[in-house]
Amino acid sequence: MPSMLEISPEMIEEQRVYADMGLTDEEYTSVRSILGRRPNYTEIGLFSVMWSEHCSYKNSKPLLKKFPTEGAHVLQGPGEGAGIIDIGDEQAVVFKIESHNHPSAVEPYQGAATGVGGILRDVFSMGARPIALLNSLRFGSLQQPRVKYLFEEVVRGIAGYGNCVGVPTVGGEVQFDDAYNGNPLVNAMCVGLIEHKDIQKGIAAGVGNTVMYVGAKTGRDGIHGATFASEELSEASEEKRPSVQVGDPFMEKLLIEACLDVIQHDALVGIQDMGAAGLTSSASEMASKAGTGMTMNLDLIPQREQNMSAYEMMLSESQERMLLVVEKGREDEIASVFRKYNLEAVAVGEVTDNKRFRLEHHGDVVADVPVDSLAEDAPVYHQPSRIPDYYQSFQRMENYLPSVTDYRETLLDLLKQPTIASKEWVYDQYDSMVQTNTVITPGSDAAVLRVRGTKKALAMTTDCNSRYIYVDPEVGGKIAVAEAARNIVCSGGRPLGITDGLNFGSPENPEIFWQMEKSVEGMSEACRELETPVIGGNVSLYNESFGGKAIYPTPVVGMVGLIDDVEHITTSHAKKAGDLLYVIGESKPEFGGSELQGVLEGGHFGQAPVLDLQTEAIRQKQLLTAIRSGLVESAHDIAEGGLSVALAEMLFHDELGCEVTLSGELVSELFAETQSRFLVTVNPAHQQAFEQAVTDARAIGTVTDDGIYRIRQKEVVLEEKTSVLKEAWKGAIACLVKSKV
Amino acid sequence: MRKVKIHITLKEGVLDPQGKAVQNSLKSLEYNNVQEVRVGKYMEVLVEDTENIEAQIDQMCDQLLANPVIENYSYTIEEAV
Amino acid sequence: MRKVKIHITLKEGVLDPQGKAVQNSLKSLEYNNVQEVRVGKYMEVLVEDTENIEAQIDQMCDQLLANPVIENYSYTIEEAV
Amino acid sequence: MKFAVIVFPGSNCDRDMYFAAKDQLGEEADLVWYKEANLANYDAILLPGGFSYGDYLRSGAIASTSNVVEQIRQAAEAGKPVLGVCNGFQILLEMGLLPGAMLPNEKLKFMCHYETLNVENADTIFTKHYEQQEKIEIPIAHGDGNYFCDEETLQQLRENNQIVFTYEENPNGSVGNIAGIVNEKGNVLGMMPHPERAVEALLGHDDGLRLFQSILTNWREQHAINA
Ligand SMILES: Nc1ncnc2c1ncn2[C@@H]1O[C@H](COP(=O)(O)OP(=O)(O)O)[C@@H](O)[C@H]1O
Ligand SMILES: [Mg+2]
Repeated sequence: MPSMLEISPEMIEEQRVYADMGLTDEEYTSVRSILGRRPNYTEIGLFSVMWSEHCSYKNSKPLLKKFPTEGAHVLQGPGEGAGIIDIGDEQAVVFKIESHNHPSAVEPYQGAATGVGGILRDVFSMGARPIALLNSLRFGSLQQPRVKYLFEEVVRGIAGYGNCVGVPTVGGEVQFDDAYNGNPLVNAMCVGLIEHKDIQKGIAAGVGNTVMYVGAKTGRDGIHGATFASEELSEASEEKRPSVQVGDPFMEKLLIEACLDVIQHDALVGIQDMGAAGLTSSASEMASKAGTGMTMNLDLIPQREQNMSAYEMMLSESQERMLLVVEKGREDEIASVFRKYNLEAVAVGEVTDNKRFRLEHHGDVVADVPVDSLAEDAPVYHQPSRIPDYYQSFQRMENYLPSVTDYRETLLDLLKQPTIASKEWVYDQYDSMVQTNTVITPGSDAAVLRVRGTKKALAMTTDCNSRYIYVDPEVGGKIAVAEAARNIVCSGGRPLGITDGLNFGSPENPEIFWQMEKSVEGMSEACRELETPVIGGNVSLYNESFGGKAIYPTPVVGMVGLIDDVEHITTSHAKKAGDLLYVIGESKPEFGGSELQGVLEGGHFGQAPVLDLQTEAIRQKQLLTAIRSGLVESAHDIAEGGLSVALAEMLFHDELGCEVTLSGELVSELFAETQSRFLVTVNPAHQQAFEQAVTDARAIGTVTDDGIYRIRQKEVVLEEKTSVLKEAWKGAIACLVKSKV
Repeated sequence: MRKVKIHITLKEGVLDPQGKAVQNSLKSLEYNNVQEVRVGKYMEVLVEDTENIEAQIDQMCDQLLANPVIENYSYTIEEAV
Repeated sequence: MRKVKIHITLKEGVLDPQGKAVQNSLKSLEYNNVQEVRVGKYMEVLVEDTENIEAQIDQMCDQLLANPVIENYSYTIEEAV
Repeated sequence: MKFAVIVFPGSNCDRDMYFAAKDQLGEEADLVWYKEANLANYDAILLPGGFSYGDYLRSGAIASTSNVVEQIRQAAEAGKPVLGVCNGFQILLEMGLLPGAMLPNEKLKFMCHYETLNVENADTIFTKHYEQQEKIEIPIAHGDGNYFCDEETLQQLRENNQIVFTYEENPNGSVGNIAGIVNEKGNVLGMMPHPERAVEALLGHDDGLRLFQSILTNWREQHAINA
């Protein structure tokens, strides 16, 4: 990277140096007119990262406005490190999801690990103790050696970081599809718990107050990470590899404890993590939010490497760093809190009243720009959108009906699909129990953690079936939210709100922008109907691999729900023989985007299943009421693979059997992915009460203890030992990972 | 038979949390003259001799043993005893 | 200033799961002439020169860097550049 | 009875251990930061799991050279119960209070799930409340839990009944299926599985609670004798 001294403002303009940093000619001109002069190298660097998509949301802002963000219990909506929702008793839950797709594509272990580190800092910088991690992953086909490598290393990286910091990783999802062959998705979610009185803000208030830097020293790592994350992957991004950061979870653990101590200190004014665009974004955002300015002396920044330039320091994305604003004169009180943990807190600057962002280095002023211009004045683009041809042709297609002859073979095939197969290979590598609050460990519909010292518990999940989003973004967007809510409800929880991770290709492609638009509209509608406001999220665009093939549009939903009493906690596995099996909702011949379509046709097309949000809401409410009244032994949503798969999954835990009789057209009954459906077991003693409580429930049979999975339509149409089905399901991923290519 | 001794080290500028932790620990044990610690890997690989052994070892390192994004490697090839 | 290069290897007879795993991966990548892999640590320690530097390094290794139950160590001391 | 839970930089099961002693066992307990430790007034020392010093170099190695270990050694010599779980076990090995060393899991993966343990010696101060050869459910969560010692040491461990817990099915490759061992004197126990994670039925199992109860019962008996 050439140093600032070598490149003059004139050269930046003449040689369009800003273009290499990701700024357009118009954007450069607008910076120039904001400053009333040509920006120098450091200054244009500041603008380039702050105006990148990753920091400014310049392409997605108009869409994010569509999300409903308010609700009676929302204490903090989008805007801070993470959103916050009240859970009563002066307590609140804090959560947020974040992507680390680009770094993970290049260096999967560190990319995934630092993704976890970053989302943790978003949560504890709010003053919350991180109590759980989840992750939402997408990979290509495990037949490919590179994909295998990415999959193994991403999981190892998530484990390496999360296990070390002592925050349990309790859930998530993994989907495999060729659409992600060149571009995996790694989204990490963190959930924290906080007392209302401890809620912090990332503000630089109080003119004259001191800006302090804590944590790891600044190195040259991750320079231009934010811009990197805002570009398409290309041969050239291979060369940007040195910018991948290395994480130090040990340092993070010390930071968590020290920051949770320091928030109790009344000399602390504001605190924010240094995430994307490092020191630049944390410092300028803190000042901008407070309506102040800031001046920093870069000579004082703790540095890991020799001769770092101002540009390098300001753009570095070294991990495990925090920025604090503290009352003037009380710096040492704060520093001593950190000293206990062998951490250094260093005064590096001051809050000013002139709304300017001013940096000194080696006695020179190396940047002096209006702070709001960095944090607030990024351009906003209203990208053109166009309905893709594929979608129009899907809409014109006749309803796709698969032909299945051997139900048993088909079920076995489905259970072995890596997207459906047991994810134990993944979650066994995660410490899911540390902090001893995890009531439901990975493997059920949602993870459940009790809130120590209360009767309450929190249910949490991540969901997004991107095949539906691809086939029909609006319906798919609704389904993603509804499915997350189903998982929460099945666990006995009332959905509180969501965080969203919008992973798409290039917004400059009108067809992709249309996918973004439609899926956000679908999600918004579902959020309104299900009363789950969006309290925060993340946008990751330009997810395109070599050759410009975009991923499936993948707007991931992270949802948290409240369980009022641990007594209501319900799992998805059937409990005992003799219990009655109910299906809530009728199946329809809906196979567009289904798992079965993928297995039979090697791709997805046609129309997505219909989702009626009112029906969804009623069924969810009724089921939750039944669960809370103690009428339900186990509950599971019907998702990929339809009823046959959901039923098998229910029986696996204790290798129970079932005796089920289905009427109607069998392929649909068994494999259709018709929405808003649940599978439930009920103790016969509660039969009547349950049937009154849940109007759309239909009895289909009973749980048995002979370990045989049996389905009849008069005659037996599908029969197999549960253990055989389980074997196929349980071993599939490990088998694919181990197999030679 | 040859014994290949491979050294894998972190590239310059790449954070080495492990080295740092060891360094701090040595400091607290009062080895005050320790200036820096970097931790890498050392492998001994026993291979049957083939033509182009160097090319093969290079390939092994690039493909599996070292992570070119953050690591460098070097090796020596000796007669195995 | 001296650069001390320390090699820490597993004792003979101690199982080396990491070495085994690397060996298996190399096999599956069809490096069929690989007979054995052992994985150890390699450290570069930069120290200011003192008297008895060897005694000091020995002590560091015994006290912290190597675990005598499972590991051996050896080192060379070079002039640091 | 008063328990000290030693907190090293990077410990992360310290609170879990504290809650087990305080809330589930119902005795006094303190979280004791390694730099500020004064262990004289405690009746038992608990070394929790986690990643002290990031598990850099070798798990437990760096912690085993910190100042507080002298006090832990003294407590052990004075006959106080010392329990090291997971990283705590690794620290005890690195300190030399227990024989052997820890290697990475055979499959090189971190693993977290319940394991069935066999109680091989129900006659220690940590296992009084178990039956000999009882099978108990306790979770593991580790990457370096592959216990190693030479033949001779293994022989000694067997002869002296120092093997307290074994795995019903060996998850990590450890010698002799060893999950936990005591010192010769019987007052220092190191184990990889986490008893403090299995003290409440709500979270799955409570087989671990009896380990803490055993320590308490023993202490009470001792006190009755002394008094
Ligand atoms: N990446 C992951 N990390 C942790 N747990 C996971 C991951 N992927 C799946 N799981 C867990 O496996 C179980 C099944 O996941 P999934 O099939 O996605 O369930 P559902 O379809 O009900 O959302 C859930 O408990 C989930 O939390
Ligand atoms: Mg589910």
